[in-house]
Amino acid sequence: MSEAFEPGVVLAARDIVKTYGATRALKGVNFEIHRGKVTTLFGENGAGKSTLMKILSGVTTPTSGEIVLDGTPVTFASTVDARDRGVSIIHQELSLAPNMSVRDNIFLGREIRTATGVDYAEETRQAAALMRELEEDIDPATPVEELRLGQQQIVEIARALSVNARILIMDEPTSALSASEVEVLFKVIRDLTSRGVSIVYISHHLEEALQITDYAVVLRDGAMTATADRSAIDLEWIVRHMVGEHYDRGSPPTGYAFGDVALSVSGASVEDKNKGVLLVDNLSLDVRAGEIVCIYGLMGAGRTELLESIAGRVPLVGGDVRLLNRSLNGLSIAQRIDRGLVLVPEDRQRDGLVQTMSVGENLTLASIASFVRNLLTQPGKEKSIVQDSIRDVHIKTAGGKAAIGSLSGGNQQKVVIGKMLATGPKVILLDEPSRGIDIGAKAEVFRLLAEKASQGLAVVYSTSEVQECLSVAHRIIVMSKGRITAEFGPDVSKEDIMAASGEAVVH
Amino acid sequence: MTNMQNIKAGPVPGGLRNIEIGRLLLEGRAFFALIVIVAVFSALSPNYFTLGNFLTMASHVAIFGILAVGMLLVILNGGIDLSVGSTLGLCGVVAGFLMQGVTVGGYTLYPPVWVVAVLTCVFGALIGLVNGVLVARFKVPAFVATLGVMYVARGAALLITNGLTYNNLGGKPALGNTGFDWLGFNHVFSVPIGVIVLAVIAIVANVVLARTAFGRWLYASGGNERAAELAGVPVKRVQVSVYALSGLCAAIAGLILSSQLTSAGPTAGLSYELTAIAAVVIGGAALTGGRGTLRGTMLGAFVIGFLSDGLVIVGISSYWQTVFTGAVIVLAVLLNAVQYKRRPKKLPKNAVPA
Amino acid sequence: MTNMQNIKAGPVPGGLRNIEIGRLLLEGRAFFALIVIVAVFSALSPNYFTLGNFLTMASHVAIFGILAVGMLLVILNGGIDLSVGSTLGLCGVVAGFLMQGVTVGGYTLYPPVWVVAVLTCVFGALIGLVNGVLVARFKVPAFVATLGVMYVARGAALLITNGLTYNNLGGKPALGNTGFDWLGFNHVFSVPIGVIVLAVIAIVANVVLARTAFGRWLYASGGNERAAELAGVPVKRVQVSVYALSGLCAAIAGLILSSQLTSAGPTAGLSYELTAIAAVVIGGAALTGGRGTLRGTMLGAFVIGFLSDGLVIVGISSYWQTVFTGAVIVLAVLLNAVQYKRRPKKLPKNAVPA
Amino acid sequence: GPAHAAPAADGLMTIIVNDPSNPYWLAEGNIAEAEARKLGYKTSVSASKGDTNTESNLIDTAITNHSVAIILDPANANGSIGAVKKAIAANIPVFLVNAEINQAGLAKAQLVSNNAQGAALGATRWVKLVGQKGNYVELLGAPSDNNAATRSNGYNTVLSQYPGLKKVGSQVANWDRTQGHDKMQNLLQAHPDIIGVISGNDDMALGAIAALKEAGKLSSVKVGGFDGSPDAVAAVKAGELQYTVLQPVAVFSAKAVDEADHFLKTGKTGAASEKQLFNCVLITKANTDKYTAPFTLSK
Ligand SMILES: Nc1ncnc2c1ncn2[C@@H]1O[C@H](COP(=O)(O)OP(=O)(O)OP(=O)(O)O)[C@@H](O)[C@H]1O
Ligand SMILES: Nc1ncnc2c1ncn2[C@@H]1O[C@H](COP(=O)(O)OP(=O)(O)OP(=O)(O)O)[C@@H](O)[C@H]1O
Ligand SMILES: [Mg+2]
Ligand SMILES: [Mg+2]
Repeated sequence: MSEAFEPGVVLAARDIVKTYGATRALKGVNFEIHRGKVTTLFGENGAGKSTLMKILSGVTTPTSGEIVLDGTPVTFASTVDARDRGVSIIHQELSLAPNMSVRDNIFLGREIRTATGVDYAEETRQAAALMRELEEDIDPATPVEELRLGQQQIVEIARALSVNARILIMDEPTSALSASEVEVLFKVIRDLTSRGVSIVYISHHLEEALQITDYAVVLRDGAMTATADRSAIDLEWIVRHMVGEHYDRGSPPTGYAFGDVALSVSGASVEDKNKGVLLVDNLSLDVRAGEIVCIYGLMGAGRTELLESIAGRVPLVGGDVRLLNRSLNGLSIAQRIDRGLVLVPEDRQRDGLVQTMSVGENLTLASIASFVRNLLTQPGKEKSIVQDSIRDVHIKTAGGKAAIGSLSGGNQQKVVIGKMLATGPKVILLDEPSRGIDIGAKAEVFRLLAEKASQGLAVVYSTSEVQECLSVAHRIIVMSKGRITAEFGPDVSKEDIMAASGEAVVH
Repeated sequence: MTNMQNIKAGPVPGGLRNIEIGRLLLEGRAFFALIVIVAVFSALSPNYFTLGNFLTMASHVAIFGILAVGMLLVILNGGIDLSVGSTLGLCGVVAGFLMQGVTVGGYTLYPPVWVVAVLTCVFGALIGLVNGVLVARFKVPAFVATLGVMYVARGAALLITNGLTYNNLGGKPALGNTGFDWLGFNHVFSVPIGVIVLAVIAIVANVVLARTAFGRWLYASGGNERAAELAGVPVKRVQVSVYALSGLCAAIAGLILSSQLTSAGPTAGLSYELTAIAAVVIGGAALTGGRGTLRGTMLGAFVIGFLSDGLVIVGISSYWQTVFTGAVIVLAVLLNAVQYKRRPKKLPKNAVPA
Repeated sequence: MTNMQNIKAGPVPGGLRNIEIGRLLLEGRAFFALIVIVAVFSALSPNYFTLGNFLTMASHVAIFGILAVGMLLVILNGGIDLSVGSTLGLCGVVAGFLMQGVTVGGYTLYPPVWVVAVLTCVFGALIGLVNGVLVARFKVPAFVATLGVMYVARGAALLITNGLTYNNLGGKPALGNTGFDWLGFNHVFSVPIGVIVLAVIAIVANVVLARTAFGRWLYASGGNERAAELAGVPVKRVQVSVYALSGLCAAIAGLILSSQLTSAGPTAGLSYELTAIAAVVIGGAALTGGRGTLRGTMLGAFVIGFLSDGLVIVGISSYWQTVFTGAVIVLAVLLNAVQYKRRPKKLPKNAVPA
Repeated sequence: GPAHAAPAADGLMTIIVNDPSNPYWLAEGNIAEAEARKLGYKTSVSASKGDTNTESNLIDTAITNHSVAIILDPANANGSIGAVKKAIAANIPVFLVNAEINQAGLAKAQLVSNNAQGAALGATRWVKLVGQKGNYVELLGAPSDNNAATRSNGYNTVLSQYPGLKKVGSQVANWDRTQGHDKMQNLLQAHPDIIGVISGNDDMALGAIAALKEAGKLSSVKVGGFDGSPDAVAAVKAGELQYTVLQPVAVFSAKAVDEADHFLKTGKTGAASEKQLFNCVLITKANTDKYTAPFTLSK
């Protein structure tokens, strides 16, 4: 790293330290953004990537250190201040007002005004133009809550683009995007960089990010561990610097025979009540005890609906779900959990965790009955269950009484999984268990699943990343438009899986 | 990744047209309720369906309709304002106090009516400001902050008047402070001034909500405060403003009410906050913030006003009036709840073009 | 994505019961307020700091302390119950009605007191059930549902009695229905029965919250309803139950009150819901649900009760009492706000799934 | 100052009124307090606001404070009996003012205005002013208050003797001025041809007057009140209210304190009976100048 001002650097962070109470999120980070280039930031969950970006975009202020814009030290008083100086950010968490239209969200806080108020016509025109640029057929008047997640993320991107920033920070812009949408985004990014706009790009989809990287920077535990340009890096390099070890994606557990059919779905259909179309269309699936099945599909393939309907959260309009050869039809979620069928939901914050409760209470929430005697909970027994769980699922935490929010994303995910495992299930369904958690945590989650499967648990998980099908799954199912379009063994190639899902879309 | 599928967003909801239909459905219920109420009472009493009665009823609606406008702003912001009834009472008392003349350094000044009105409005806005600061800066939950202010304002009104009612609000021509009863007594083309004031406030509020940046900020910060803040919306200022505006509305309502009664008592407006909240909610606004329209709120206010006056006109006992009011609140919202349930949460997945 | 905000969990609902620093701080404030109140009034009046007065004040606290227990359950669930005051009044009236004898097919039956008490409790729970069903099944916002029921219940009480008050609740030895005043008049070791009932209810509620599956479910569904549901918690049943329990508490409070007064009037309990809510909130519970303890709520109830009785004992005018009550509500919660500030921002409604 | 041990003529007299945000009860409390102070007692004035539970709590506080006597305006004829019993059980004599309880032998004295007599007085005057023919309406107080029914009955007893007078509407306006105004407007819609309004108290009458003024009908519709509040007397003076019936609250609240004092010193109230009715006096334009203080008509 150069000490002196480099003409190619538009924005730089110098010795940035950020502490939150006792947590040191950033421990003296130097970071540079190059003009007209894409700088990619890699790092595990909690490495400090978002914190650094929030500082560079005026969301928070650093505890110490300085920000240098075009060679001059600056302080950003607010997001508006940063925006006025040409820094725009796409936040990791969607930050849209769901009750308002696409147009209103894009221009929120920077209204185009005329003498008589807001110039809605002009805003609508510009919003429509942005949607065209992003190749999304979204009417600017649509309320955001009516958009699917991916489209919401597109709106977020459009908003950042509409600022015409010189520096555009993208904190996980693609977590909900389909492959084609990602492609469009990359096209836009290339276009922007060619016009001299500088990009910071953060993603846990390492391979995807590699496609667009000019410079790579790796953060670990709040400190920068490596930096290099595109020519010097590959996946191996990133992973090594991120987790400090060789990354093992895992392989399907072997050395045991599958048991009987644990879960049997036949002819399942789920209807979208608003539109009267089938989200899951006459789908059948058998899973044996000890088997790990991966469901691959694109956004909107219907995986969530399939898994939720099996778990009893959304009703089936047709078909049958059987657990250990007993029908589950008409049973509530709680009854299905009792019978041994559990679901780890897709949205961990919204559906998985109770933020007001401790780690221990979250872990035991689904299995309270196991430590209730004479109507009363037995604190001693509960404590030992919590400790076992924490050990069993490898949760890094100060203890059962720690606040759930004090855990990193990966560990929060393990709490959700541990909570469901504590019920002693026969079948576990996991909806995108790896979404938004770092590569180390992913590996641990899959290792855990493999371990449990070898003890006789039937595992079904969904994913949007092909690589993750090729980790621990014995069988890979490709879903599209609510149907199974292909089924593979563990030694299939990436290309075959994607072709199967792609084929389905085209036909 | 080589195999890119071109997934396009599906059928775009029909934009404006769709929104209009949704809106009609939602507000249709309050509107429907209003029509039923008018029809039933017109059938029951020959005196109900007359221009005169509608004007009278409208002038009753005016008081809590004005409160409801302020309440709508607060509720859109995701808050609630329990203090408006007390603020109404206190502002009336303050106006009465000023009309009696203010003694400064031995001289007694009799401010003209417009000065009294302006000062009272400023005072009401200040009470609202206290609410706003408690909620926005000190993070006191709105329910609690405004509950506390409700008690304090009522106590203050009683202390100022020592429990009495200011009676002589007419002013004296010699002192140049007559005209206080204008608000409550005058008519323009036989429409009571109170109704006109309500109309003006409603129109202004509607323009603010629909056409200004402030309106957009309000909806946004009620819908997702964090997102609004990140987008550069001054959420705290918006929050403080809505409470101040609610206080202002309460002050105006207090002025009109004491003008109508030509007297200002410390217990005026007792529990009017509940009526105002009911009007807003019947009008389809969500107490969680971000959803609701001025039109709906006005419909809600008229539903309540026309119902309670109708019950009086056909001579239903006051006990049954209480029962009916409660039942209508629940029923109207129950109907809205059905609507909310059906509101699409997810876009269907047939988003892939065939 | 990770929610890496340093989220501090609130008070743990027991079970794992090591005293947390946060908890001490939080409840310390209500406790501190209580000590200040006792100290100040003891200094101002020689009659305040006496055993007799504490017992008297405790028996005053009993009524809305019992309401506050029910309210706490509802608030922990993320709801609110505005109907408790009316339910209290209606239940008292129903008890009074039953004590007058029920005429069935020409015969007048005089149910014994325990039957009256049980029937009244069942009736109160049924009113609560209506609230619960409206909220849980029909998705009517709790504020609105209970507001409507508040009006309906009050109207019903007035209709039953025709506005009058039942006063011969003593029963007649000949009819075997004496003893209604036992609840209100008797003492055990000079502790009024009302206080004992409050203590029993508080202890039972505390055990339920801290040591039963239901308590855990309640905290979980108040903290995150969707997550609780997916973890197999019967969230709807829990929701309906808390409102029913709140109604039950209101019925018990109504019984004690009418027993203390040896009369049952239809306007009893007017606006007691606000006092109960204030007690819960002063006790550190969050109106957003999931956070709060029984101990805090009891402290809150005693703060309010000891304050208002103290103000009367030292002879402060009733106007100032109103002002003080409001100020204490805001102040107590303002102090808590320091704690709230550290609470996580609510998750945006449409966060990208982690 | 600090409380002395309480021998008679020197102790705390607790005065509990209904709601001092109403001038009537405010005067009741003020006058009783002044009289008690004059006699050498310390005083504590508090308000039940019409809630029997609050009243019961205030009685408890009076007991805690070792009051020597309680002057009580009972919140409810039935509902206040328990509270009175409690005070008596604590050996504190209770003197009721303004309203009765439905049980004799508890309070040492019950001093109330003669509502029936006052209503008859008012109604008779009303007929004289309004005439014997035409439609009229009535505004009623809160039905949970016995006085509302007593006055209404008193009115009806007199007015029913005139077959030409027809009561075309009556509304409960809960003693409240705003409600009096709104209900009057409603009544006017239904019955635009009325010639008179008779009201259960002054506040409702004043509300009705505001409504009539606004409708431009005050000249053709005559209004009668009850209570003799300062506001009403001012309205009588201004010719807007025809008359009001003065409740002698100033007389009997002072008298109640005197009787309490007498009782504490001698063990007797000095009055012949427990229940003492005080006749109401009519206030018309002719005698408004004699109204020297709130609720006080000098001779
Ligand atoms: N507002 C906050 N309060 C307290 N601690 C925080 C806050 N924001 C972040 N942290 C802490 O700072 C550290 C870095 O978090 P950050 O969100 O920057 O990680 P990240 O690299 O973006 O992770 P991810 O890949 O999961 O998005 C974490 O340990 C987190 O707990
Ligand atoms: N919370 C949400 N808000 C808006 N739209 C959603 C939400 N969750 C899912 N959708 C959309 O609803 C449709 C149903 O898809 P579903 O979730 O079953 O598909 P999926 O294959 O699980 O895809 P993914 O889980 O990757 O979104 C998709 O278009 C999806 O994007
Ligand atoms: Mg991040
Ligand atoms: Mg999904």
